[in-house]
Formats: sequence, C-alpha cells, structure tokens
Amino acid sequence: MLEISDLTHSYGAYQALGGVNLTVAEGELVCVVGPSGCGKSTLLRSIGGLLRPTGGRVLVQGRPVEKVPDDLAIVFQDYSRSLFPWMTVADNVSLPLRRRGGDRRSRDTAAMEALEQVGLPAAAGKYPWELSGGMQQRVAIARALAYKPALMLMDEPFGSVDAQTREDLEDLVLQVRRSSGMTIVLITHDIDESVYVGDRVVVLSKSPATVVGDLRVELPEPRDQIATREHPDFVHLRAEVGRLVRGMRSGGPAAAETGAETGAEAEADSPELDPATAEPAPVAPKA
Amino acid sequence: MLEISDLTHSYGAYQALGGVNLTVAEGELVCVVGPSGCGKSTLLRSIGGLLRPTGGRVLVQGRPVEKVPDDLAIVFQDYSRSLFPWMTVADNVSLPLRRRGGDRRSRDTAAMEALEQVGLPAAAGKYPWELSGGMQQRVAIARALAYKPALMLMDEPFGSVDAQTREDLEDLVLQVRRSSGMTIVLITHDIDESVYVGDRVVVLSKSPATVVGDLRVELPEPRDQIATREHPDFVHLRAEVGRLVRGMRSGGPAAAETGAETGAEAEADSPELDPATAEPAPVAPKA
Amino acid sequence: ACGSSGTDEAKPAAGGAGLEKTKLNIGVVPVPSSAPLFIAKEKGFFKAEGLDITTETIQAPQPVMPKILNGGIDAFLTSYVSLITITDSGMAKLKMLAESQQGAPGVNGVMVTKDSPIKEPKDLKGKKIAVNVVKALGEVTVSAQLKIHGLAPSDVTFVPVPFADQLAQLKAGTVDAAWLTEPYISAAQKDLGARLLIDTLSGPTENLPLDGWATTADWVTKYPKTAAAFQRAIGKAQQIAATDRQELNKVIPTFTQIPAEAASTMAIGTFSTSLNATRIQRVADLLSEFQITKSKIDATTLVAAPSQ
Amino acid sequence: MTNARKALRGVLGVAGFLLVMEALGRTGIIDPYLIPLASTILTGAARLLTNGEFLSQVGVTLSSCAIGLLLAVAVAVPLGMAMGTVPAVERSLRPLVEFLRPIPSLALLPLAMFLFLSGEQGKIALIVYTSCWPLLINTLYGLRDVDPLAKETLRSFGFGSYDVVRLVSLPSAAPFITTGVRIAASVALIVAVSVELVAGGDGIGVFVTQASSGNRRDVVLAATLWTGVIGLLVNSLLAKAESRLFRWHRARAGEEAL
Amino acid sequence: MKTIVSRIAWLWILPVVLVAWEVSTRAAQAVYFPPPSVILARLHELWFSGPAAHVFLTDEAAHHLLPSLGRLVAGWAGACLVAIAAGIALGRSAVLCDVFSPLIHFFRSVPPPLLIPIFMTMTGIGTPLQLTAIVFGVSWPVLLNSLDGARYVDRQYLETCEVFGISRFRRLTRVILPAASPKIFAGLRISVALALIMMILSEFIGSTEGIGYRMLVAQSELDVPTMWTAIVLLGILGFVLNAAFLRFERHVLTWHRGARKTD
Ligand SMILES: Nc1ncnc2c1ncn2[C@@H]1O[C@H](COP(=O)(O)OP(=O)(O)OP(=O)(O)O)[C@@H](O)[C@H]1O
Ligand SMILES: Nc1ncnc2c1ncn2[C@@H]1O[C@H](COP(=O)(O)OP(=O)(O)OP(=O)(O)O)[C@@H](O)[C@H]1O
Ligand SMILES: [Mg+2]
Ligand SMILES: [Mg+2]
Repeated sequence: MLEISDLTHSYGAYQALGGVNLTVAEGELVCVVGPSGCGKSTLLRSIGGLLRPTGGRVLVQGRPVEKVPDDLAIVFQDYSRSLFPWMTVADNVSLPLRRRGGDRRSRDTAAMEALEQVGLPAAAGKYPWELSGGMQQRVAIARALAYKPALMLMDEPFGSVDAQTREDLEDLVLQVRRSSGMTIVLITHDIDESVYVGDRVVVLSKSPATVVGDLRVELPEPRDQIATREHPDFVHLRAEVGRLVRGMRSGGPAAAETGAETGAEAEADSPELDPATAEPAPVAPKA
Repeated sequence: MLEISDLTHSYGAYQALGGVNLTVAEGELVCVVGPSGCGKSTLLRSIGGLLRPTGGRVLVQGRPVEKVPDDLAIVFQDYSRSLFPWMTVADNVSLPLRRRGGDRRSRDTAAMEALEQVGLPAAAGKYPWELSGGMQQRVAIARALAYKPALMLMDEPFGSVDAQTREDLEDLVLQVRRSSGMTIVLITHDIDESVYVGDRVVVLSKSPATVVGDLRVELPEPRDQIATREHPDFVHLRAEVGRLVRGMRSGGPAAAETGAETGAEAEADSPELDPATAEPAPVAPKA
Repeated sequence: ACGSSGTDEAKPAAGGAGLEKTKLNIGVVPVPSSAPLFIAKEKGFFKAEGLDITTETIQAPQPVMPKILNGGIDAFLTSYVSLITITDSGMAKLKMLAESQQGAPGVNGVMVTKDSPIKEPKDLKGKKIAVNVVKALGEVTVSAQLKIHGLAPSDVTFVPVPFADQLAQLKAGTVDAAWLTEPYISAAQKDLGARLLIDTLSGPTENLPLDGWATTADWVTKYPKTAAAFQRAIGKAQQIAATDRQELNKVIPTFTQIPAEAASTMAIGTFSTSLNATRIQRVADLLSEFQITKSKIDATTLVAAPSQ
Repeated sequence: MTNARKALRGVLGVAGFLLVMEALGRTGIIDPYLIPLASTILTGAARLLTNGEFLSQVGVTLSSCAIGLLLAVAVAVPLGMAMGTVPAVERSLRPLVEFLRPIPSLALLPLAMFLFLSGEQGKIALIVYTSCWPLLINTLYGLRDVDPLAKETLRSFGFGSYDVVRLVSLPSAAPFITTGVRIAASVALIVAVSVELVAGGDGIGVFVTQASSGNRRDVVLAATLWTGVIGLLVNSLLAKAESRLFRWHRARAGEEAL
Repeated sequence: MKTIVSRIAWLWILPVVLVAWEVSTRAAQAVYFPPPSVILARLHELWFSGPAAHVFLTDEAAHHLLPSLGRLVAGWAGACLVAIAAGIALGRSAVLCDVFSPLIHFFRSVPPPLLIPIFMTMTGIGTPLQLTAIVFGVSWPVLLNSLDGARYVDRQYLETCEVFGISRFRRLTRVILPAASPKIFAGLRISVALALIMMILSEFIGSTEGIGYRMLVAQSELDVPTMWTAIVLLGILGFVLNAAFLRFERHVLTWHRGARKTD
C-alpha cells in the first residue's frame, strides 16, 4: 500500500526528516510515535502529497506520490483550522462525500451515521465554532470516517478528548478498519494508545527523523479496552516503545536493548549518547 | 483566591454550565476533568473574564470578575490560534511582559529563559507557523510561564506533546508553582495527570456542567514521576477520578460510590441512569 | 465704448500712481482667444504697467467660480455666454474688462462627415449634434441657425462631448453632426473630409462677440487702477492680434498644443479693440430667446468701462 | 527567480495585449482613427518622456497624490480602527459616512475650492476625501476578520483595548488595509487627474486639457497611457512592500497552491 | 417597535449635522453654499412634488432619476459578477494573475473621464455607454478584493479540499468563495457608493438624460441649489442602498459574525 524509502525533507536549512524508510501493507494500522517536533506531521504530509519532500520516494499503491493520492483522508493535527466555519457540522462531514456519488439523501445519512459514531448526533446542525475543542476534533474524525478512504492518515486524532471518549474512538477506528479494510497511519503521543490500536508501532528519532524502532504488535484480536490492556504482551510492548521514545529523546536508542519490564514510565532516562553514532533499534524480537 | 458560586452559562438556548460551585485557595493547583464538551473551557473563560456568564458569580481575589482580572495568564486549548503569526516565537513570549515594565533586554532574557524551560531555545527566532503542533503548544506555555501571573488558567496545555515532554512539562509547572506560589487551574483529559499535578481534582458532569466530584490529592511533596505514580494513594485516586468521570458520561455519578480499586479503566461502565435524577457525588472521603 | 455704473468711477484715477494690486493671477484657456494675453506678456506690456502676471490653465469659469469669488483668480478668459449665464444665475456680478475674439466666418460651425445623408441644415431634424458644453454657445448659435431653417431647438438633440473627442465620434457615427470650433474644424476637414454644414457665426449670429477677459464687479471696484492698467496692456496686445496674424501664429503654439502649422492655417476670429455693449446685447438676447437664461440681461451692466 | 518569472509573465501579458490591439487596428477591425494603433500610442508616449513640460506636470500630480494618500491613511485608518472597535462609534457615524461616500469628488470641487485658497490644497483635500473611503471600509472589514482568540489572548494578559487594537487588530487587519491602500492609490491618481481636467491648475490633467484644446488626441492618449503606467508602477511598489511586510500572511495562506 | 425606535435613535448624527450645516451656511452667506433647508425645498420641488399617482415623482424625476437608477443597478450587478469571477480566477491561478495583473493595475489607474470617449466610439450614445462606464469603474475594488481574498485562503482549507478530493467546482463555490467572502464584501461595500459616482460620471459625457446630465446642466447654468439637490440625492441614495446592502451582507455572512464573535 505504502512504501517510503529514504525520505528526507528540509524546511530551508532545517532538516526535519533524515531518511525515513517505512512500508505499510494493505489493511495495516501503523502507529507512529516520536518526540514532539521530530517530523511526524511532515512525514504525514509527504505521504498525503501535501508537501513535496526534498529527497527520497513515497509510493502509494505502487505509484509515486506527485499530487494527493486518490482515496485518501487526513485528520489534521490542527483540526480547528480544517473545518469550514461557514458550513454546519453536517455539511462539513458530507461535503467530501460528493466524490463518492450518491444522492443528497444518502450523503446526509452517511454523515449523520458518522456523527453518531463519534457521539455528536446533536451537533449536526451547529457550526464548528459553536463546538468545544474535543467536539471539533471528533467532527474532523467523523468526516474522515464517513469518507471511507482506502488510506487514512490521522495526526494525533484523539488529543483533545477525555479518556473515556478516547477509548471509544480507538475502538471505533479499530472497528471501522475491520469492517472496511482501510489502511491507517496514526500519529499519537500516547504510547498505550499506539500499542492498543496499532498492528505495528513505528518510533521516530528526534529530527532529522529516522525510524529507530518498528515493533509488531501481536495482541489477540478483537482488541478490548480491558482485556487487551491487561495482556502481558501489552504491558511489555508499551514498556518497549516507551524506552525507545525515551532513548531517542535523551540521545541514542541504545537503552532500548535493556530488557522489558512493566512501568516503562518509571524508568530512569537512558544515558546521553551521540545520536549520530547510535544505531537504530532493531525491530522488537516479539514480532 | 477564586470563588465560583452557582455559575451558569447558556449559549443561546444551549446551557453549558448548570450551576458550578468551586473555591480555589491561594497557591492551590486545581485540576478540572470532565467529558468532552461539558463546559470546561466555558468555565475557564468565565474565570478569565472573557465571557460574561449568564448567571452566578465569580470572585477573583475577592472582587467580582467584570473584566479580565489583573495578573492572569491563560494557556488556550486552541494554542495555534493564540500565537501571533506576525511575530517570532521570542516576541510572542515577551509581548505580555511589556505589562510588567522593565526594559527590552530583561524581557528578552525572561522570554529566552521560559523557552529554555519548555525545551525550545532553538525556536526563539522562528515564526509560530514554522513550528510543529507540540512546539507551538509549548510556546504558549512558555508565554504564560514567563509572565509569572498570580493566577494561571491552563486549558489542556499538554495535549499535543509526547509522553516524555509531557512529564517534563508537568514537573515544570509544579516547580514554577512551588517557586512562585501562583494559583493554577488546569484542565486536562488525562486522569493520571490530574492526580499527579493537582492538589485537588474537580470532576465536572456533562453539560449542563456541575461539579460532581472534588477530590483532595494528598500525595507526598515534591512529586516525582516515578515515585508518585507508584504511590498506592495515586493509584487509588486515579481510579476514583476515573470512576467519577466515567459515571458522568454514561449517566449519573452513582457508580462513583462503589469502592476504589486499581485499574479503574478496566472497570465496566456503570449502569445507565437518568442524569436529571442523579445526585452529585460527594467529595471523596479521602480528602 | 459704453458707460458703466457710477461706483466704478467713484475713485478718481490719479494717472500713473501706484496700483492697488500688482500681482495678478489670470485664468487662461488654452485656445487662440488667450493669445493677446500672452502677446502682452511677451512684449512686456504688463510689466510696463507695473503688473506681474501669472497664468493658470482653466477650462471654463463655472467650475472655478469659488476661486474667482475668493480671489484666487483675479481675471479670466470667458465666453460671453458663460459671463451672461453666471450673471443670470445671480451667483456673482461679473464684468468684462476687455474683449478678445469676435466671430468671423469659419471659426465655429456644424460639421458632418463627407458622405453623411445630412445635406442641408433642415436634415438635422431628429439628429444628434455634439456640443462641447450643454446650454452654451454651441446650443445657442446652432438654435439660431436652425430657426432660419424652420427647426426648433427641441427638433435636435444636443449631446455633450468634449471637442477633442468629437471627431472620433463623428467618424464612428455615434453623433450625426458636431458643433466644432477651430482648430477642430480644419482637422475635421483634413482628417475626415468633413463638410461644414452651417457656419454658426453667420447670418443672425454674424460677428457675434465670443469671449473676453472678465472679473468680478467687486474686484473692479476694489482695484480700479489695476483694472485700468490691465485693460491698457491687453488693449495694446489686442491691437497687435487684430492686425498681425504673424504674431498670432507665433504665440499660439507657445501656450496651446496646436502645432505651428495648424495654427497658421486655421481660421481665427477678429480681435476687437473695444467693448461694445450693443454687440454684447445680441448674445444676451439670443440666450434669453432660447431660454438658456431666465431673464434678459442688460449688457451695459456687464462692461467695465476702460479708463485712459 | 520566481520574481523574474512573474515579471516575464507580466511582460508577456502586456505584449500580448498590445499585439492584439495592433493587429485589430491594422486589419481594420478597429478603426485606427477611433482607437489609434498601439504602436502609435507607444511612440507618442515615448516622445512624451522627453517633454519637460509633461514631466513636470507628472511631478505635480504625483506629489499631490502622495500627500493626499498619506493624509488619507492617517485619517481613515485610525477612524476605521475607532469604528471597528467601538460599535457605538460605528453605528453613529455610519449614516454620515454612507451619506458622504457616494458623493463624487467632482461635485464637491466648488466646496474644496472655496475652503482652500490654493488649488493645489483643494485638489489634495478631494484626494483625501475620495481615497479615504476604500481605506475606511477595508479597515472596518479587516478588523471584523481578526481572530477573536488572538484578541482574547492579549486581553487575558490584562492588556487594555487600545493595546489590543495596536498589537493584534492592526497587524491582523494589515493585509486587508493594504488592499485598501492599493485601491486608494489608484483612486487618488484618478481624482487628481479628474480635478485637474475640470478645475485646471497644474498636473497631468492640465496637460491633457491643453493637448485636447490643440486637438492633439495622440498626445492625450499618450498621457492617458502614462497615467495607467504610473498607477501600475505605484501598485507594484506597494505590492512589493506588502509582500515584505506580511510574509506571515502568505505563509499561512496557500499562495502558490493550485 | 422598540428596535425601530432604537434604529432611528442611531441616526442622531443626521439632525446634528443638518443643524450645523444650516447654521454655518447661513452664517457664511456664500452663494455657493445654500443652506440645507433651501436645498431640501428645491429637492422636493424638483423631484418629489409630482402627482400621488406617480409616487410623487415629478416628470423631471421620472425622466432623469429612474433611467439613472436602472442603469446603476444593472451596471453594479454586472460589474460585481464580472469582477468576482475574474478576481477569483486570478486569485487562484498564479499564471493568470501574473499575466493579467499589469493590465489590471494599468486600467484601474486610468481616469474614467479619459476613457469614456473611447468607450463611446464603440457603444454609441446612451444606455450601453453608461453601463460600460459603470461596469468599468465599479469593477476594480471588487476585483482587487476578490483577488486578494481568493489568493490568501487559509492553506489548511485548501489542503483539506485536496485531501478529500473535493472537485474544483465545489472547492470554488463551497470553500474559496466563502473563505474570500469577508474580503469580497469589503469590495462590494466600496463598490455600492462607487457605482453611484460612476452613474454620475457616465452621464457627463455623451448622455442626454439622467441625474448626471441634470447636474451637468445645472453646473453650466450655475444653478447652485439644483447642483446641491443632486448631491443630496446621491447621499440619500447611497444611504439607502448601503442599508439594503448591509441587510444582504448580514444574511450571507452570518457564519462570519459568529465565528469572529463580532456583534
Ligand atoms: N460559541 C459557542 N456557541 C454555542 N455553543 C457553544 C459555543 N462555545 C461552546 N459551546 C457549547 O458549549 C458546550 C461546552 O463547550 P466547552 O468548549 O466549554 O467544552 P469543553 O468542556 O471545553 O470541551 P472540550 O474538552 O472538548 O474542549 C459545548 O457543548 C459547545 O457545543
Ligand atoms: N513550515 C515550516 N517551516 C519551517 N520549519 C518547519 C515548518 N513546519 C515544520 N517545521 C519544523 O520541522 C520540524 C518537524 O515538524 P513536524 O510538524 O513534522 O513535527 P511533529 O513531529 O509533527 O511534531 P508534533 O508532535 O509537535 O506535532 C519541527 O522542528 C518544525 O520546527
Ligand atoms: Mg505534528
Ligand atoms: Mg475545551
């Protein structure tokens, strides 16, 4: 579905991506984690064709990305600026559906359905600026879900909602993925979340970003907020991801090699290492 | 410092706040949690004098809030829109310091210091739109911190940063609070975070929002990311808060009465109750 | 010359004594009628009278009336038609200090294109005639001519078009005929082969006085000696203009953009050396006949008697 | 590099237009007597460049325009700020403003000449009067478009409304206001020339009056061409200043998108 | 009822100005500046003293006022359509914009009085000429504001469109047009008054009727009160048209007022 090779991007003199390699199979849900400002959104924009990277290649469905690939949806990190203030919430959600054909009636039904899924059926007739931050974010998610794209890119889609809503939305994404088979790349800062929803978790180093970890998550399907999070593999994996991210932040990823244990957050920072000499962490042995 | 009594607010016909009562003592750090769209930001804006509530009273330092109280800083939920795109990051941070007097030099130093505290010394000369989402959020935090207000209102201030940075910022807020004695009201969706940083955690019901829980957090000071989060009281409290929030969401707060246990997230939803008949939960007995 | 009101004579002129005002700003129109002023300037006639003259280009007195009234412009070139309409409107009392051009054959006329179906004046019935300004000389003189041919002013439509654009409009056919003046008449003949359908300064309008140098009655009262000095200087230049076409040919290209060659071949009216109230009365009568003025103006009130 | 490409495209556009006009004239589709050939007008315009009289008149017009425009900005922008931030001011002044706006400057010419002794001052007064309106309206609309959160941010730090206007509203509305300035600049030029045409004095308009009195339509058109060119030059200057000042504005907008 | 009273109360400035005007003109005694009472009397006599059957319009009004107004509305509407369409096309296409902007900035700086005679050779005398002149004069502020508005649409809006494959047409009508509308409306608001001005100017040359023509006649007859009635009439028209325009704008830009929390 998606092949990224040696992707680099520089904003002027500042290099954000330092050679990213990543392959995502059809129907996979890949979570991307990495320190703030490392280049995750940049990576997403390159995949989405919104940014012409300064080097490397991105193939979506075998074709190099020149313009925005067909059948793609993005949930932007800055969701509030991606909703159109002159349209009601329902119109915002149904606008892209024109592309899918169908009459007005069926588009409206699909939009309402998506709004119900994210728990906002009552907001359909309101304008985005009448909604709270978390509600706006959910509208942006509803829009992408209603569109049913083949490839969905989500940039911290659950950052502004409360814990319970977040869990519901995670499950929603998993369910939609199961039923429609879409491929999803999801950026998140929540390590638990990345392990819970992802088939794989990709860890980026601080910028210039490279892939320093690519862990396969082999948790029993269907996932369940209670059972999955209690699963020993879950606890192990999240510790591992935590260690990778943390390692990145304070220097090299070497610390990732030390054995996994519960309570990754409770671990001391890894020793300072020169990132230049540090090797990318190998794919987790669990895979 | 802050007294809120019977605060109500309606946006047209829609009632967002349904009579909020809350008192915050000088130097206290109160975390507010509640479901998405319940009225947290509305509450914050009322305290900040940016919104004239339709009913009730807000007193800041004994004076009713008519206009924006003196010596206040807000970190807005929609941080990207609250940074001025025509100014560099450093100018954005030092702008409010003009109100504090002092020469340009000292303002610049204070701004640089704050940027260093949030880990962005290199971004000083950039423009906000050249920064990633998380970096922008940290600039907004730096701006508020540099201002050293008596009362600081933070609306989901750490929503867009990675786990490690988030912890650092939590500690930063705690440290600043300790050294300057400012009063802080912090809205968050992360229950762990609310318990970790808060002296008290206030739980709001879904809108029309009322206070359904007000828990005092008595964890040993200074708090520590490792030790505090392992403390049995921490685990207990976060389960309690979790239950309160969850109870709110699916109906009444009755479920909050059932005994506390670890792994609150693992608990089943409380039975559906009519919110209208449900009583607000009492202040947690732990306090 | 005709007498003027008593107030003008109130202050006895002590010949040669100091003038009340020596610096004068004169509103000139860039047309041949302004030539005497430039001749006088060039020949030093003003200087000899102790006058220091500056000029300012204007189009017509109406738009600059406030400036005339508040003293920004001391004297100005104006057509008699404007002079009389302004007086009729009651806005200001104006007086002619000196006359400039007087009508002569070929100076004004209605032109049609070479192959126009309009062969004689009465064909103009129902047609559009371009005039530079509405309710002014063009309308009056054309109406007077049409009357001879049994047409009323309402039988034609007068359309305001600036002179410079009339030739193009004539060629484009947007107007059927154009009331033109020199140098446009020559140009129309040369460029378009246009025909002069009516000479509007013939018959009832023959020798009609066209324009002159005017100022306000108040100004004349206030600065009688200056007025006299101005009249003397202009008078000398009028004399030259009246007799020496060569001088005119020379001076016209200096203050207009009429090329020297066109200046020397175009028709120019006669430059009269006196102010004649009877002649002026003809203009006033025409204006009132064609209802451009509400009342019949007495021409004698329009003249500032030249003093010696 | 992009600037060069921009300029090249502009040159191509102008050249294309001129060629079309020339061709239309030469083939007789447009009678060259009605609209002279592009080449004729251009040669005439080139010849004017050596005409000292014309150049000095251009100088007069330009200086009145510049003074008028500056005064207009000084009057209209603060007034717009006041109207845009204090609703009572806006509602009170609106009837007057809306009454005055549609009055053509030429109709007020007598008033201006009466109030100002010198014709030059009267002309400048009319330029100010007319070019105020686009500035005022664009300022008003610019202020309405300011992100409320940006204003609230500053208010939350305890800044008063004056500071909010100065530090947030003005910079955010600046792109709107500069559009107003660009409109006002050409309005100023138009008013200056029109007033000169009617009331005389000095300036390009007077030069045109003289030329048309001499039946020099070629010169009139050449001078007309120059007024357009001047407007074009002034606009590109302003546009350049704008793109320098408001880099942030372009960065946020997908300027080169599509 | 109460809203009507408060609306009228907001017009307090008009009587104040009228009185000041009356007093100062009476004091100045300048022939050029008749007091408003004289102007209003003349206004009534000239335009509005007709029979009730003609809504009190005099023949003069029917002959001069109505044609002018007709052309005004038609010309304004035409100009707005042309200018918004052109502005958006140019604002969204860098190539078109680069190619045409020199010509645009050239033509919008040419004084209409110099161009009207040239138009006249093509349109002849009468309504087509006036319409052309109005369209020409009115288009520029709308064009410029639409161009700028369409050009500086928030990048994220456009990216959202691209991502969701929103068709060009819908992108234009549902996104770019609304996003640019605050600026377009600024242009339209300028253009309403400008249309009145162009209506007058266009009747100065090659016209035989209309308010402008009437003004021209009054000017050459130096009929000062009539000149002023034309000015006052323009002011009243401007006021009324603007009020109508603001109603329309309120309706269209409701979202904008909400999103921007203005009034
Ligand atoms: N300007 C507005 N007009 C109308 N309704 C509004 C407006 N702002 C907020 N609301 C409504 O008020 C309610 C509370 O909004 P608020 O922003 O306070 O929620 P919140 O608790 O901050 O939510 P979140 O956690 O998602 O940010 C929401 O239901 C929202 O729809
Ligand atoms: N338009 C831009 N111009 C210049 N630099 C930019 C621009 N956009 C991003 N950057 C820089 O590129 C780097 C990566 O940005 P990006 O937005 O991809 O980070 P991110 O991983 O998404 O971070 P976050 O988690 O905080 O959203 C940052 O250091 C940022 O400063
Ligand atoms: Mg990002
Ligand atoms: Mg909120």
